[in-house]
Amino acid sequence: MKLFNAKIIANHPINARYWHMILDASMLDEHVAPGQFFHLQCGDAQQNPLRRPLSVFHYHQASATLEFLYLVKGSGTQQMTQRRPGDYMNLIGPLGRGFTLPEQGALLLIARGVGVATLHALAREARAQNKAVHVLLSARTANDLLTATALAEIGANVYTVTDQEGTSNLEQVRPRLEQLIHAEKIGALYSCGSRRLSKLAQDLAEKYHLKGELATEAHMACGIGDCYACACTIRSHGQLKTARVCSDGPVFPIEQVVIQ
Amino acid sequence: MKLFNAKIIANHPINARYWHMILDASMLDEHVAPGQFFHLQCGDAQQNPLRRPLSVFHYHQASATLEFLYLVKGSGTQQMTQRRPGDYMNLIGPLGRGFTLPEQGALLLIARGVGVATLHALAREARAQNKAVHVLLSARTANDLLTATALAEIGANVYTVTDQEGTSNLEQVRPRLEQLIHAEKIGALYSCGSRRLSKLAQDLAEKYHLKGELATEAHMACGIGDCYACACTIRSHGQLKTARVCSDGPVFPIEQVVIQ
Amino acid sequence: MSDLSVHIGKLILKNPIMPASGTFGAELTPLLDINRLGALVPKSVTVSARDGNPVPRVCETSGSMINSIGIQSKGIDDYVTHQLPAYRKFSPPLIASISGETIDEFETLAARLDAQPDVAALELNISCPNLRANGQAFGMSAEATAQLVRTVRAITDKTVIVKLTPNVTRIQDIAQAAEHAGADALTVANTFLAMAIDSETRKPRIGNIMGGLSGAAVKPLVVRLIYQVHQATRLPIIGSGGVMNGQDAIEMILAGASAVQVGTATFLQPNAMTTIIDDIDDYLNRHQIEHLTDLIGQVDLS
Amino acid sequence: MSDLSVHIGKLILKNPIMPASGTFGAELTPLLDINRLGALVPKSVTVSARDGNPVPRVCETSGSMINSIGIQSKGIDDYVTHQLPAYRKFSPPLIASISGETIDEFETLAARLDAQPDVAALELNISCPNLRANGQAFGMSAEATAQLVRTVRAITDKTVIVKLTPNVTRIQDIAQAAEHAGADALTVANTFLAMAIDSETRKPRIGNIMGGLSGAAVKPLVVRLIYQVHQATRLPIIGSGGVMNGQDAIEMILAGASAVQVGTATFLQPNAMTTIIDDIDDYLNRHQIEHLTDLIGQVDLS
Ligand SMILES: Cc1cc2nc3c(=O)[nH]c(=O)nc-3n(C[C@H](O)[C@H](O)[C@H](O)COP(=O)(O)OP(=O)(O)OC[C@H]3O[C@@H](n4cnc5c(N)ncnc54)[C@H](O)[C@@H]3O)c2cc1C
Ligand SMILES: Cc1cc2nc3c(=O)[nH]c(=O)nc-3n(C[C@H](O)[C@H](O)[C@H](O)COP(=O)(O)OP(=O)(O)OC[C@H]3O[C@@H](n4cnc5c(N)ncnc54)[C@H](O)[C@@H]3O)c2cc1C
Ligand SMILES: Cc1cc2nc3c(=O)[nH]c(=O)nc-3n(C[C@H](O)[C@H](O)[C@H](O)COP(=O)(O)O)c2cc1C
Ligand SMILES: Cc1cc2nc3c(=O)[nH]c(=O)nc-3n(C[C@H](O)[C@H](O)[C@H](O)COP(=O)(O)O)c2cc1C
Ligand code: FES
Ligand code: FES
Repeated sequence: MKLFNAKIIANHPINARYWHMILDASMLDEHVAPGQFFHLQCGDAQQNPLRRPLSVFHYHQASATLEFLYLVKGSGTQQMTQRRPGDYMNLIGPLGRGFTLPEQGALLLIARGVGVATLHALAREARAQNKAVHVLLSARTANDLLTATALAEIGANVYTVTDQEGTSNLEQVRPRLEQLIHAEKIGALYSCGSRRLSKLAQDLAEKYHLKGELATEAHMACGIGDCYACACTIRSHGQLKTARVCSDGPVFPIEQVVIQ
Repeated sequence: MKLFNAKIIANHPINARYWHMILDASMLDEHVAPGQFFHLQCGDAQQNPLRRPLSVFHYHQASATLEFLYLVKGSGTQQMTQRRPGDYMNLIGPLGRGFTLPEQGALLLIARGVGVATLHALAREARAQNKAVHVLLSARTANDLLTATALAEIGANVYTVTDQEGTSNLEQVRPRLEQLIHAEKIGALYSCGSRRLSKLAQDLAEKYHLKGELATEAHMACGIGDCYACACTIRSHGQLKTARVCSDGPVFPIEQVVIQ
Repeated sequence: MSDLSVHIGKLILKNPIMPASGTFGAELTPLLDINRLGALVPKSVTVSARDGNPVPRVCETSGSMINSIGIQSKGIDDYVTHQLPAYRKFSPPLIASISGETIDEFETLAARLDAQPDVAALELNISCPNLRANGQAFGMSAEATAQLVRTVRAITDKTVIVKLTPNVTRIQDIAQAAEHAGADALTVANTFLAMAIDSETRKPRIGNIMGGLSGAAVKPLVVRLIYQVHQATRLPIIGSGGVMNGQDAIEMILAGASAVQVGTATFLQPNAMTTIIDDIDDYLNRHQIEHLTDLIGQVDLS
Repeated sequence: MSDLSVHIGKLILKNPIMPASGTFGAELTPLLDINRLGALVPKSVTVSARDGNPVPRVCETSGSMINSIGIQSKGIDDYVTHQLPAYRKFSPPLIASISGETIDEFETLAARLDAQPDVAALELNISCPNLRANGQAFGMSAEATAQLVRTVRAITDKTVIVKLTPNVTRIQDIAQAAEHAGADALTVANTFLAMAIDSETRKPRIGNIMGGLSGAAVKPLVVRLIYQVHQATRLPIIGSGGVMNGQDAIEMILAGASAVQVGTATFLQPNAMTTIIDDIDDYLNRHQIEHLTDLIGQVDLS
């Protein structure tokens, strides 16, 4: 974990709602795991006292580049879009606990919306280790199906469903996933970006006795475990207890997450 | 008086502390008198809820350009320096009461520091009407003697004094001004930018029975006469009363101003 | 076009947006379509002429400003003969803000203005932090508030609005005191007592040392106060403090305000109020809400 | 190098900058040189373990934030066995912030911590707006404050600092009650009770509906409170609320603070506190002031 400035190499929209930022991360001297995040200063210090957490979309150690894929939502991410190549972003990270790969078997990633930003790094890592990766991408519209091409290019099998086509409801998604689990030797399930899909992943992991992990979100202040802003409830050894998304998570074993 | 956006034509430093901004004022359809001011939105709406008043440095109706000369002082003027040609400034104006020229005789302008920004427009107007103009410019250093050359170019007689050279103290300035009053058929005195020099101008106007006007300053909120933030005390018909710098001033007859 | 009208006591306002006293005047005419406002609220008037406080009277703080005008007023005679007539050309109802140092002064002002047909309602400024030492005000005591409101109530049938101070431990108690004493509505709230010091000169940045804080920074405090008052009384509430845009106004209405005053925002954008009215109209259309009144107090606590 | 040291009760701090409780922890070690701080103030501890309030527990407002953590604490046993030891490796004195729902709980906590050599002083958090309904707190009543402080005073000779709430009509009364009951110093102040509503979802932006406002926006209110308390008592004051840079800290010291806490600024810049210490040092050098103590309360009212 480190506090540092990173020069912006690129920052551009990939569609109406999502942007992609590439930073020069040569200041970084630590391993960055998929599922970890950085805490970014997006705006003016006085106006925006809180940083914004963003998952690592891609970290390429050789070229020392760090990438984020972000949804333009409120004042923080809006201000990120104003930053130009050559400007600096102030970051803290890498933070939190990332994903772990299955010992064996293929990975089944279930992502909705910008949730794919988080799972993308995992897909890359798994492919780099030559593991089979299957990704179910869900989104509102075909336009919001992010990075499907990039995932296919690295050799992941991508399945897309959208609200627009009427293919994203649980009744259709569930059998599709079960079919994949049966046919593709799935060793672990991962999900991010949708409560509904996370719940489904949890059910399936339990039903098929699969390893699974969920990436969770919470509003954060410190991002490093000091303030308890990011509390969530987890189930551990049959007991409910409070954990911090920023430092105990954001990735938790799928059976521990209490989905409200 | 009007609320409008004006495109920035130029905005650059003229020395370490002062900047010059030129705006496209083609939106303006009113006469702008020397001594009047505009109320500018310098910064972000939420961060800087107050506008900043700046005197007209120069308004050129034919080319529809409006110029300001400004001292970089705090957050508002600092943010003005960030604006680039092509950006827009949001202005209210022209506001307040400006200077009036003497029926006859020459003008003696006594300015210190950025006070010359206000008197400059008056010098131009007087020269355009072919009146003789004498300007005593006082400043901390030779570098801060603003627009001396420009004033000379339009045919004003410029006399400079600085703290650095030790020529700006009242003991030296007073006889110089008295000598000018005697020698140059001065019809009116004008001052801006220094309490000390304004007091001196007031003394001289009284002593030599000259017309005189002072440009005053006050912290403002509305700028248009509604809020009474900019109160000052004036002496009128032997009585002290409260006036608003923004709408009753900022230029007052020299005998009316109560200099604290 | 949704129905933006709201009730404040006996008044029906065509929309909920009105100026905050002290930040508005007929001088805005060239910059703002005054006839579009829900109501007009001129600067507080006092019985006798007052000069106001030493300068500087305003300073800027982070996302806010401090003012200590100290009620500069030409007195009630001038108000009746010169100021009221200047507003006659506008159609929105006029709410006269009155301010005094004693209950007798409030009584005198209320009696004078009760007789003025141009005055639709009275707003009792019992909360100005700039009149007495250390920001003390009537509105800090439930008893003083009750006594003052009872006195004014006995004198006028016009709508009486009490402008509360936020600088109290329990605003609910003051609100209830005003309600029981006969107030028709409450303005929540006046400015917050504040102070700023220039670290270079070491001088207070306001001539009067302390002043009242207004602007965006105070909004979360005012939303809380509105919510608390709405829970404690049945009176219509006029929110005041930090409204810069339509979203802010909606936020106050959801918390329990029936109408909203705009002050500091007008200094930055003289036409802020009409922009806010447009924003509210857009919001209602977008959310398919026919009557603004359906939103009042409708914060979703589920 | 000027002398930045200040006294708070029996403590001598090498400089006036310390964290605000709830915004600091040993997790900052990689990002901040903790040994440079004047003191350490961990999160408030309670007698028993508490889970804290529903999420979202923080939201951002204009130049400020609202929090409603609700004192998430593992209880005093865990504090003594796990948390205090984690700070042992740092040199600055540790001020333990304690919080309770009854005076008995404060008594229990004070007794436990009085026995801990690692604890240099106690800060009594009698002002948390996130524990009881509607932001009620002990610190809103002078009597309750006096009783609580007397109880703790009877138990410990360690420096007792009372953290006041800003949500009162007259903070001077509470400050004097704490002083007479034996407090050694006052922290001015805790967060301001606040609320924000998302106009799109209509839901409160804090799970617990209301929370405490902190950050730049509250500074003008806190400077005023410090000034008022400084005039009303002789106790050293620790300013808290909205300090983002060295200038802000100097402003509070001029108003009457002997030391200054930094909270929200640390979330944005984890090393804000050391930057502020450097800023203060620069300021003293630039103004040729040898001892920081020469600035305390030196606002120029001439
Ligand atoms: C561990 C983690 C990883 C994330 N990774 C990504 C990512 O890779 N790409 C991406 O687009 N988004 C990601 N998010 C969500 C992202 O943090 C929010 O969309 C962002 O903070 C919104 O800020 P804003 O100012 O644009 O929106 P606003 O709604 O104006 O934000 C206001 C406040 O709410 C907080 N907030 C709002 N939405 C969220 C949210 N979903 N999660 C946490 N805090 C929120 C903000 O941080 C801020 O404090 C991640 C969140 C977490 C917790
Ligand atoms: C009628 C009038 C004409 C002026 N003309 C010029 C000009 O042509 N060129 C120029 O450089 N300056 C001029 N000034 C002064 C100029 O307005 C201030 O320097 C400027 O407002 C400072 O803003 P800031 O944010 O940089 O400084 P800050 O000190 O950060 O400002 C904080 C607040 O104090 C107010 N303030 C600070 N100094 C002054 C001041 N001297 N007068 C009024 N308000 C002040 C600001 O408007 C703002 O509200 C004029 C002032 C007045 C009243
Ligand atoms: C410059 C100024 C003058 C004010 N004068 C008065 C006044 O005379 N009477 C009054 O009741 N409130 C007065 N107020 C308070 C406002 O009416 C309003 O309640 C407050 O500013 C909060 O709203 P805002 O944040 O929208 O400005 C004044 C406020 C400002 C900024
Ligand atoms: C997230 C958060 C948690 C807090 N927790 C506590 C606490 O446990 N005990 C306490 O006395 N104050 C607590 N506070 C208040 C701070 O200590 C401090 O008084 C306040 O935030 C004002 O300072 P600031 O503006 O520098 O943040 C908390 C504040 C925040 C923002
Ligand atoms: S955000 Fe502070 S503990 Fe997680
Ligand atoms: S600034 Fe409002 S009256 Fe002059």
